[in-house]
Amino acid sequence: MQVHKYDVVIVGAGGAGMRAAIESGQRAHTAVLTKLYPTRSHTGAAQGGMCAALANVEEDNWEWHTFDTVKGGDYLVDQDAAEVMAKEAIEAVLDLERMGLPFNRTPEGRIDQRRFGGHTRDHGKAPVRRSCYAADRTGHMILQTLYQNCVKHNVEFYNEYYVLDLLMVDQEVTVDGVTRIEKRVAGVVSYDLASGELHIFQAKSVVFASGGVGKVYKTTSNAHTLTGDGMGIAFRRGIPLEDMEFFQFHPTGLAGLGILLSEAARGEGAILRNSEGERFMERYAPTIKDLAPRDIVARSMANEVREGRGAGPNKDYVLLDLTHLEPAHIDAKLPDITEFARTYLGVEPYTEPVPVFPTAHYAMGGIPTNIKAEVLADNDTVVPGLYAAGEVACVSVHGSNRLGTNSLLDINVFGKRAGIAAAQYALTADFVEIPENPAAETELLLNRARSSEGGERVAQIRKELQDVMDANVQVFRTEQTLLEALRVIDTLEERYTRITVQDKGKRFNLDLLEAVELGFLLDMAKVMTAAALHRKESRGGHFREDYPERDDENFMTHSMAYKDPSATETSGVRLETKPVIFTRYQPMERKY
Amino acid sequence: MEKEPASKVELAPDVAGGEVPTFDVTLKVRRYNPEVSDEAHWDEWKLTMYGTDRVLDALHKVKWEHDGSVSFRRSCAHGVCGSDAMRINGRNRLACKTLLKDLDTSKPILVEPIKGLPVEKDLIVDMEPFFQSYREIMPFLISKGHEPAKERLQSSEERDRYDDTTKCILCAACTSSCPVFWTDGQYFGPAAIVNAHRFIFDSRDDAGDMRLEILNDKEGVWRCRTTFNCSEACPRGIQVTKAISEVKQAILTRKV
Amino acid sequence: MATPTIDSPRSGRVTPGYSRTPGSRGNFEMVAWLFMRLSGAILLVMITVHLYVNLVAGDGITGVDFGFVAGKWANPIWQVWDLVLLWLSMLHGTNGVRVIINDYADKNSTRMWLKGVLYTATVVIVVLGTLVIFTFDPCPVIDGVAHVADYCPAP
Amino acid sequence: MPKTLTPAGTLYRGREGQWSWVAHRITGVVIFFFLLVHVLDTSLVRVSPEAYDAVIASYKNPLMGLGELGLVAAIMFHAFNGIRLILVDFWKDGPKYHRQMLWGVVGLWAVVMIAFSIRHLSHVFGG
Repeated sequence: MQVHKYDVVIVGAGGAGMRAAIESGQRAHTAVLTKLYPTRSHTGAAQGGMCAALANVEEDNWEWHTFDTVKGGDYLVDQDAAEVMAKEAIEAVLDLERMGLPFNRTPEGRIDQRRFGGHTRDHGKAPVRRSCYAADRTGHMILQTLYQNCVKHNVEFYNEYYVLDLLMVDQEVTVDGVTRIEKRVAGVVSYDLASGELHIFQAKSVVFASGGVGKVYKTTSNAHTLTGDGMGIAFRRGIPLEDMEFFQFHPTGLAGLGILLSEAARGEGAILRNSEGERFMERYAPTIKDLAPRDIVARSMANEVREGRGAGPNKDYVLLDLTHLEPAHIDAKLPDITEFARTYLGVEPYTEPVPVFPTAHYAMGGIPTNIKAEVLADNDTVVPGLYAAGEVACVSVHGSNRLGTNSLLDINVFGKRAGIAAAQYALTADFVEIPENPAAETELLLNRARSSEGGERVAQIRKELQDVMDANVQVFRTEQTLLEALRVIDTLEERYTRITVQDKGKRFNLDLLEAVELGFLLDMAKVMTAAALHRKESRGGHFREDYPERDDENFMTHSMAYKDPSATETSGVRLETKPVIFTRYQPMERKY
Repeated sequence: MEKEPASKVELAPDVAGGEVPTFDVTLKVRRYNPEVSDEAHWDEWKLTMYGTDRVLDALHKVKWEHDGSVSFRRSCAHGVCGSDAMRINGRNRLACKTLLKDLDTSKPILVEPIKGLPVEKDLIVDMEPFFQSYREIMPFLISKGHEPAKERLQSSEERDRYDDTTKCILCAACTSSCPVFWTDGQYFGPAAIVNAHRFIFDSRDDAGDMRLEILNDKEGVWRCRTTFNCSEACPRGIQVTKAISEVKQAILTRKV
Repeated sequence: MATPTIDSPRSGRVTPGYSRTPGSRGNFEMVAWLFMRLSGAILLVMITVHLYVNLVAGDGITGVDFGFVAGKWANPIWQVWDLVLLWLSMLHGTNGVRVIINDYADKNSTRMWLKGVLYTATVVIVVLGTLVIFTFDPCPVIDGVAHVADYCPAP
Repeated sequence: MPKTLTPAGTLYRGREGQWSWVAHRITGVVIFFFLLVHVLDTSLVRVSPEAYDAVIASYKNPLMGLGELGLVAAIMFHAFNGIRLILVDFWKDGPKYHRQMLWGVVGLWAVVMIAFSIRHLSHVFGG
């Protein structure tokens, strides 16, 4: 087993990880560990754009952006974080432009901007052009540009190194004569997929930027590799997970497949219709109609289908209509997504509406951090040297519902912050001694998976998990469906102990990898369901049919899910709360 | 351009598709695992697949229901991450963008690793040489002078000049379709040239000359024999051969 | 700790067969590439004429003999024509084969060998051909017997 | 050090571009080797008219006649396809129309070869 020593280790090489690496790599000895090649990360699938109040095409300012973010998140947003993000958005976009990102341009040669769901001028008066974009491949361009700059700065990548454990030790710290136990980061344990060997990375700072957990659902826009590994590792190591009940369903996934059609389509003028040809969003959000935030649109679509106005042979989807747009305009602004419709459904978007249905898209929750991207071990204790950014983290800029484009913004703003903070910390701190037998638990985990001969198939358990999550923890939830989901997850977890991994080799054992990933998926499904059960109200992406109203009195708080085997009623997940940070906006009714 | 669409329209009765049929296919996969044997061999499965299924779905079906040791890379599954370039019926494709119904399902579907890179296991090849070439052409914006306080200006026409080559997802389908690369791994290959093109023709970049110098190497653009395999293999529809031609012209006009 | 049984395929190193041998030879490849296109275009015209005169016009292939060749080379224009044709086609062909060797010969030593043979052959053929064209006597006197033809001066 | 560890598998199924390149390469090599021989036999004019005539006479049989036909076919394909390659490299729309140009090359080649065959074979077989 090899031991590597770095000042900073970054786990994950998507947008947040590479943005952090660019900063950290220039300041400290940095390694980036990724279970894929960096350019395979799912940031590359993001389409629509990245909002910043550049005011290049019309009047705008970051304060309005903050308001939209807070309101979009149904007031569960930590407003200090939202202010940071909206303010630093401008510099983040300019940073990317300077790094070479090929944004679309205005006639004057400035960065062009377009409309996006939930982004408005002057506190909700009308849609505003705020999203900076590069056709409908903004995420692709961001990922490529960040990778290019990592190459420029000679960032050290360990490609296809799957991080399986976080090494933490308890240390006694004495501050002002008071001695207390503090969790400290020592490094990570990773598994080299190519050789099947374990590698220990000792590091002063560790940045988690490992992305989301969309694969708990069947219909999802997420990559096969988004299995909540980072969240799972932190959770197993006693770090709480914040706001995991809030999962975003993107309104326009290709029906049946979940492949994303960007909100930019609606930003450019596409509209949703039901089987009767009706533009139904006029009923649900009279002011901004199809450009309402995602939770509202997704719920409206699901409602149309529930009430029998779905299209298609099984009446199980609605239609995204672009036929009134000029084909040349579509080609210029939305080339990729129209190709998806053609390739995968054989539908010609110039002349036919495209079948769409909400698809699991984004985890608003994750590892709790403060605005410095420092990970919190509880409501306010920082874990020195541990950072998180991107979808894996929850600074809470998204609250209960993320606005479109704010994720690309999140990774850039907080990725940068995490990279700088991690490097600065590493420059002043000492290495923490690696515990004895650092890989013992990981070896146990792998050996158990490899040697178990119970005959259960990983793929079968995963499929059943995804089915139960789609059926019970989707757009609409009730206590009954959530309890049912927990019950099924418990049985799946029991079956998971009896899996058989067919591939017994060391080299590129992706069969084993999928088994390990399933373990994280099961954990995360449990946390998401338990947190949803705990929140007896409807807010943002979380809609409880048995509690359809927002309940600020009891639930204007973040949820914090801890691993606790004694909490048997909720499958070993204990739920606590954390106050929301308010600065300038008081909760109001959320209407569009 | 911005006309308000109608609140209600008449939809054609057959709008947006009908039932999707299922069908049977035979999938033959080129297997190789140096832990087991130095010899490669073919494995074959008969599968019942759904109308919208892609080759990747067939591979998953094999891995998840028949033989878990079948190894291949994949991630996004809709053609934007570039993980699953492989040779399907003799041509480089992305498994996630190749619909089974578009192939001849009366014959077995052959799936092999891409050519010219060392095979590690089954469909997984060593991508390091590929990324090495990419890194060598300095794939990043180099701009002399002061960083501007705001964005650099660039007209839409200037941006269009290199738009095509910004689409590259580094899947290696082009490079590993090139007959020159198969026999001479030192050739920079189409993907590296495409990414150089992306910067050479970016009006904001000042290091075009350096990149042209790199590609003027004996393993550079002059090895291109315009077989168009790369253009046909590109899952993003990049006109690769055209891009390489433009780089050749740029080197020529600068030197001659 | 377990010792690795198989070399780690990716330890940041690139399989040696792929690492580029340094040392670019200036613009040589570019000039060679340009030459192929220029000479190719010229050769197209020259060879077509060559083939037409030798194989199509007059009696075609049946008409070719010593007299035919000598008759052509009695004219300095044809001498120069064939000389240029010889040089261009040999260089065009040699460069083509050089490229093919570069493409297919894996080992450096094989490459060197093949190219050595190629270049030797080229030099020999070009020198030989050039000498023949310039020292050619259309009316040779061999062993005291003069060759007689209508293009020869009366003995 | 071998570059690939495994056998190459099936042949790559390229399209017109790949196969025209293969043909271009093969015809090029064939022409080059003929050229070497051609210079050598022509050099015999320097030895003696009889030597040259003897060798040339040995070429004048139907088999060699067909060989000459093949040679001309190779030369004409290589030449026309070469023009196509030049256009691909130097004409802005060359890469776009490379396939159409290949059909043009094949068509032109066929016309020339038919005309030449009639003439040449009548020489070879007509005596």
